Amino acid sequence: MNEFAHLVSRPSRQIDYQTFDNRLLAYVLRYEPSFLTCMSCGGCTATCSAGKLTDFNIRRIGLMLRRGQTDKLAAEIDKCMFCGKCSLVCPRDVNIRNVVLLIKKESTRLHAENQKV
Amino acid sequence: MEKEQKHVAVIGAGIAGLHTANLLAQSGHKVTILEKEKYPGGHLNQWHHLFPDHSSPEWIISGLLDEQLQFDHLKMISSTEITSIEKNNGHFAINAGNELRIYADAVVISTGFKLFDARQKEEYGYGLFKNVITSADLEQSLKSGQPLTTASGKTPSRVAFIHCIGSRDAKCGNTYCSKVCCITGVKQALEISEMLPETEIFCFYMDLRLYGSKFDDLYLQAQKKHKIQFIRGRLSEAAETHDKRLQIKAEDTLSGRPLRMEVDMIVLLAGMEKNEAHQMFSSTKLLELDEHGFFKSKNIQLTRNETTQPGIFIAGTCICPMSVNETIENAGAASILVNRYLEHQQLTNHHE
Amino acid sequence: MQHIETLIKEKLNSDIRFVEGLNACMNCGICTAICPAAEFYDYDPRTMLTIVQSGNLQKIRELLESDTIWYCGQCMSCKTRCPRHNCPGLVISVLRKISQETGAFTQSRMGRQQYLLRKGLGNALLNIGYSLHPSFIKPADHPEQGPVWQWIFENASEIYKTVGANLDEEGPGVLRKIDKEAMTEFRAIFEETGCLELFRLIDQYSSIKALELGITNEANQPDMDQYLHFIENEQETSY
Amino acid sequence: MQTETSKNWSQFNKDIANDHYYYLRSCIRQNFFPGSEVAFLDILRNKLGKTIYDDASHTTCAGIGYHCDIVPFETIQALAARHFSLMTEKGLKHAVVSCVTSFGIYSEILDTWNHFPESLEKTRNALRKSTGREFELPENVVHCSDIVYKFRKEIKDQAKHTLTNTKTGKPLKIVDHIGCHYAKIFPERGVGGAEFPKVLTGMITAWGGETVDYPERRHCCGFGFRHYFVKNNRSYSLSNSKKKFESMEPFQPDAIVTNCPGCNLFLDRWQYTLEQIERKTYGQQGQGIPVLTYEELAGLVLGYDPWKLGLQFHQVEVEPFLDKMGIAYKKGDKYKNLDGKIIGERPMVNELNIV
Amino acid sequence: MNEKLFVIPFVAGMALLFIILIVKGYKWISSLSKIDRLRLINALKSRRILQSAKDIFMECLIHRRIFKKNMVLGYMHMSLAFGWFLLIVVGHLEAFVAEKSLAVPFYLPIFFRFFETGKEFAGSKIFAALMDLLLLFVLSGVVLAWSKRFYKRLFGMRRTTRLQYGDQIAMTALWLIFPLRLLAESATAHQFNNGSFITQTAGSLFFNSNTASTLALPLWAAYSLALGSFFVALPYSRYMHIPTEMLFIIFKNAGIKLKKRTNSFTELAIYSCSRCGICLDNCQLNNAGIKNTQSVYVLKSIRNKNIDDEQLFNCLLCGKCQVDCPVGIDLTSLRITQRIESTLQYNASYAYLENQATTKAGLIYFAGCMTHLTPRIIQSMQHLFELAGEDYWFLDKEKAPCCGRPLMLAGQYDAAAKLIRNNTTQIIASGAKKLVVSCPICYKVFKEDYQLPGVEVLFHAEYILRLMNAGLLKTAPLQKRIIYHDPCELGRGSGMYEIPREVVKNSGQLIRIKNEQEHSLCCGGSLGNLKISQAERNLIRDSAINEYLSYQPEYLVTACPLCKKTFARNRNMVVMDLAELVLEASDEFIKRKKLKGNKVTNIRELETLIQS
Repeated sequence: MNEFAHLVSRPSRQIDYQTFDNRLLAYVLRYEPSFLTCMSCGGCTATCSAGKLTDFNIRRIGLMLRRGQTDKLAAEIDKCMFCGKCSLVCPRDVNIRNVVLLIKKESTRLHAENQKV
Repeated sequence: MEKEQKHVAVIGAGIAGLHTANLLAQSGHKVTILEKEKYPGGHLNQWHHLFPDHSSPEWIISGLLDEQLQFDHLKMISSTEITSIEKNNGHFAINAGNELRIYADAVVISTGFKLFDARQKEEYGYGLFKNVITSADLEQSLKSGQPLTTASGKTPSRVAFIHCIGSRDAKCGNTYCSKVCCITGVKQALEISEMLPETEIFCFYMDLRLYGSKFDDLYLQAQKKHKIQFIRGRLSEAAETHDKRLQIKAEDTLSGRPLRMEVDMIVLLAGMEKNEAHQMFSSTKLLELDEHGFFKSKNIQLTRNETTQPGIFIAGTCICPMSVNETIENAGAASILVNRYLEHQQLTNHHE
Repeated sequence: MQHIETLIKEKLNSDIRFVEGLNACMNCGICTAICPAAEFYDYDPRTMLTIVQSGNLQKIRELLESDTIWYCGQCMSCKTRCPRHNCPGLVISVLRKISQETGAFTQSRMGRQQYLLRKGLGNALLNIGYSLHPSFIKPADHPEQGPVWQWIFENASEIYKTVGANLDEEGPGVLRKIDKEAMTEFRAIFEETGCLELFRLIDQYSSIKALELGITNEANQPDMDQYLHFIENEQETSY
Repeated sequence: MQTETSKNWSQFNKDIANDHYYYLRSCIRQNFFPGSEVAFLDILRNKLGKTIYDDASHTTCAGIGYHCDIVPFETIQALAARHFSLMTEKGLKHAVVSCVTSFGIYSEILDTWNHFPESLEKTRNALRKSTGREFELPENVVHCSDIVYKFRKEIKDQAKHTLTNTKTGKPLKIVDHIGCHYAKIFPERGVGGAEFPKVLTGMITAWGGETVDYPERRHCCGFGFRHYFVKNNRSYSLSNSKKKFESMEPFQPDAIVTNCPGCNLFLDRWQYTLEQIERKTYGQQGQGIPVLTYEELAGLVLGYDPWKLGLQFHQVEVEPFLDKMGIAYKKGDKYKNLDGKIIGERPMVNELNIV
Repeated sequence: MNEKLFVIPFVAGMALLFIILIVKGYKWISSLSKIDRLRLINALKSRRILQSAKDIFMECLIHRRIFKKNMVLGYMHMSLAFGWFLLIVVGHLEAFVAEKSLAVPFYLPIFFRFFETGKEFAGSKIFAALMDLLLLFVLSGVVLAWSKRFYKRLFGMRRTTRLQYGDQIAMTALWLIFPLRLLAESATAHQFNNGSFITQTAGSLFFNSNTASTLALPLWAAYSLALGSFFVALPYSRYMHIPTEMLFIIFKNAGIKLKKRTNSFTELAIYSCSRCGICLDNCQLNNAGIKNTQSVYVLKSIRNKNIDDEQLFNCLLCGKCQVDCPVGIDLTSLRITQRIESTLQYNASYAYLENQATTKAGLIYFAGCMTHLTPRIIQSMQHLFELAGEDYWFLDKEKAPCCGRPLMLAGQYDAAAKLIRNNTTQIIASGAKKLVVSCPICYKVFKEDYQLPGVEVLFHAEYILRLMNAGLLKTAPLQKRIIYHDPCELGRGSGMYEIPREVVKNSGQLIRIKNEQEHSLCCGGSLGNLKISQAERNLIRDSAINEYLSYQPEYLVTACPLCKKTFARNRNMVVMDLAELVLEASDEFIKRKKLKGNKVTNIRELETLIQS
């Protein structure tokens, strides 16, 4: 038995701008620059159909994307029902539905790429 | 009846003082402006561009000074600091350095604000780390026309603007909002981005208080065109790394996670504070100050420019933090109240 | 249900540390930014404070029953920076106390550990008047202490002498034995100021929890040794 | 607990009594760095000529129990009151605290009594009822390091060694770790405030060393009280110390000097643990970074024997640092008892520093 | 040297083309699913083959659909296709008659004038005249085609498709074939006098005896080369649609449909596109300056295998393009199929939908996500249900699962199936007999993709009309000029045009407009488009609004919450949903009754009043 088994360095929850993987973000911004203007008002989350049923938070997904927390993001985005209410209420006219589509597209590709490696 | 010429002393030749003085002179009053510095213009002399139109403040100062030339009865005494003011029979005796003593029927105080000393926020390392500068320092740098560089002469690849320095902070005793720093930050971020398009810019804010007309347009432009990123969270500390960059820590409150970042430069958006000059007025019990040390208005809604002492008026940022255009408006309002006061005084004297 | 929440409210408002620790939070996140626990646990002092500030007793109750309040490492770094003079760390102390007084602590893994601390640290205090004694730091439980400690542990009486300590002896000095009179006063203070009452509550709620978990002996009584073993080995689900 | 902090703490000097102290010991320092407390008293009495009363009757402040939440605030107030009562008995007014946690506890209690006089009254009653004791409030409560800081020049005047690398002639690079409860709660109670406390850096520079400011300098060692005492939580403690080591590593410090006994313990032991589980060392040439208490540092400067100071209690080998300082010591004496015999079955081998 | 060899380019090209066509045709047929193959065999055996033959004649040769769209364009296509077809047919007849045999070399009818230089045969003059006439017919088409390149407005088109490499070769060849034929025949005619009114005249105009004899063979060779080039280039150009379309019509008439995955029928549909570009002008994305994502380009990209999401998902899926498609390709389905292919790897997880409470009720109202953004529609619907005394359950009142259609529009059919399954369980469990929806997006999916035995799916217009017919809802037509805007998903999507119009007529004065019913405009808000920006949507919306404004309506009534929301953002018009209009008309009814001296304060009183 490893006597040090209980002693491991814990993973950091900190968003570290020195290390974050911005591939997904860059992809989304390339095809949907309107995402740049998000001001995290939460209007999307407030109206979200999926958000009314579960703790799905589309605003936070946008933030996860902007902060490079792509690990949990791919699974989280799967709860989206694509109804499009978010885009309709967005005060900055961010095409959120396309942001979701782009996340799905690129994270699927990245996942496949990681599988290959 | 022949109108008797009254004498008004205006203390402080910033834009509030200059504008009030001009308007009073135009109304026919004799006006003396007292300025402690060598040149008029106040803080604006150090400023490069104004928000929201990026115009240069020089034209405002020179415009106000040009206007002065048409009034023979307006006089400015610079390099003169007030030592005390006494009130006698409704008139004021103002004592300044150099044995100067001026008598006036009314006094307008337009002594402005003091820029918050960012060294007080030790955790941000201003005065300690060379790449931590204030918004005022940045403005000077922009005014110099030289490209912005880090202390070691490199083009910064990442710059962070930190909002609310010395504002909304009980730790330094200023619990109020300085109001203009948010938009200053956005304006300066835009200017840096224009100058250094490759530079990544972040703004750490608590609330973006972009209250003015066209302010939000700048915000949108900053996001859309310049890809400036806004992170909602107050900076907790800055520290110098081994390669002389700065490590900063904040919470990205919107995602509820602590955040760490290395930047090449930090710009602290220093707020506005009460001027030390205020103490002189309150210690002699001549005027009352509000809880933040600014001059107290007789009525904050109706007569913002009247103090608790009849005959002494206030204009501009000695009342509270204000933007340039608000200051000008405020100075206009002050001159109206002074006029009304002097007219009333004339009538009373006449009846007597 | 209602009763517990009213009790929580009373206890919160009567604790001066709560009054000191929470003025008005404006959600700036300066505390979380610097919080060592926020980095390594799913913990956010700002959110915790917002919940407490909301006054929503049901949510506060959930907090008392959760791991959340036990993550704080009590470094009080939050106190240094808060622009509103709040101290989330101090509020945590209050919440932890209430959690123990209401039994809510047994509802979370980290909370249940209080029984471990009460037994180990609590008994140490009552027995010797110190929080620690070299004999308590058994190398088997403390691999991180390394071989030097193993050497010290095994040869304590000799080694402490080399630096002039007074290990377990009468009179003043390092690690002296605290005399009887002092210990009597010490324990009397613990009784008088409610510490022993707190110990009793921790014991009582923990045995209820043991019963609830079916950790019992042949007589169907809670088996507290086994319970201790259970909470000692209870693993974090994920992080 | 509100403190007006609209000043530059680095310019601020706290009030430290000049003489006639009452000594309050630290649980962790006694257990793990006993030589430091012995040395502190010796320096005060024999090098600085001060009087300090070492009372057999005082107990733990129960601060660890308080921060582990099993000891109520009322209890530690009464325990503190008892210590003040003992001090009053001896006619002393200046408490000197060996432990940073205790120092934080006393500061918090005094501040509470100041802001909430009813709590002082309650404590008086509790103490009276349980022990029949009365007490007076102390005039001055400081941490032991404050005293050493105050007399750093006097110590320098008697120095046998300076903090310079005798081989290169350059100042030794020393990292200071203050301990959270020294000034984070009450910046005005720490020398130089919370952000850039001067209590240790003042000593280091006065004795010829160079201080190192690294990004995570202010970060907690990770003790966390319950996070160390409960075995399953210990990785929290480890992770925080690791964060500090990683941050200080590029600066290649010669030593870490700590203010708080707990921090000293963790910064020492976690280096060993990380070497064991991650095969990573943070010091120079694959060695650990020696971790010293400020008393030990003062003792070395004053020419005390390293093994009398208790440097053999450290897991991370201190010899490289002693060598740099040019201190002559006998390697073999490290493991010897008062009679000059090797303690234990085999001489201690420090596994960390075997390259 | 045998001068006959000049036919080689034609013969070789023709042979190559046939081989390619046979190979492709075999591939397309053989890769059909078993059922589809059976369908095809049945169709070939049954009378449906006659229908197909008729369709092929009408569409491939006459180009009926194009005629309907634009006469000149129709004529151009017809003259080229039908004219050439007749040239071949009549040319063969001529050859058969001349040779008195059916076994003539297959190149002979093509180069008849060259080979038969002096032979008199029965009706040779008539044949020559007929062939000249037909050549003139075709040439008129060629001239039009040339001019279309330079002056497209003549053909009612604002835009034509851009050409690819293969297209350019084939088109150049095609444009040269008939002028060359004219020149070659004219030269021969001048030499041998075997032409008729065109060729003979042109011969004497262009040639003297010298030039005619030296230029004849090169011109015939050039003609053969042009033909050969055209045939070789054809499979790699849009002209592939000529053979493919015939097969496509047969397949379609056999009942073969586009599937959720691409198959040979998809490919057939893609190859059948002639890139005529008619779909381009119908597309409202033009109003937003989006010029490269229209159906014709998407089909081209699919064929070239370089389709990307930016093109694929930038479409309103309004269905306007396919209304006028001369080939009748189901362009919307084709694009959705492609979207399905593009999103096949995506995951979806709606575990959170499980274990929701159901309520027993006779009728279910499902507002849908979009209606939740237009609370006045919900309010109106609830009012209507109360009026009708319905025992109803508002399924998505608090917790709102989506109907699944938006996911389908985004290509994610598997994910949509999960939502459909969840909602189906809920609906069935409630025991409801009727499901009323107020959103056409929901309506389409409930109607087409849900299996809801015993549950009647009603769009609110249908439901309202029933209430009106049953006398449960009394309205007095408002003195308002009303334009009814057909929502895409309801009109072109579900074929419901008249029912909402009936409702409008009962509630006000319906103005008929040019672009309505299947030609109706899209509001621009469509969920089908995932790429378009709001600013672009506004341009589309405004162009529709401007058209409507020219009729000076007072109300713009629609039957879709998304259309309403989209139009309402332009503040120049009062926009309302059918349900809101009906309630206003109902109030009007009450008001009028009241004016007659009766006091009505609630529905019950109104009912008594009506009964009395």
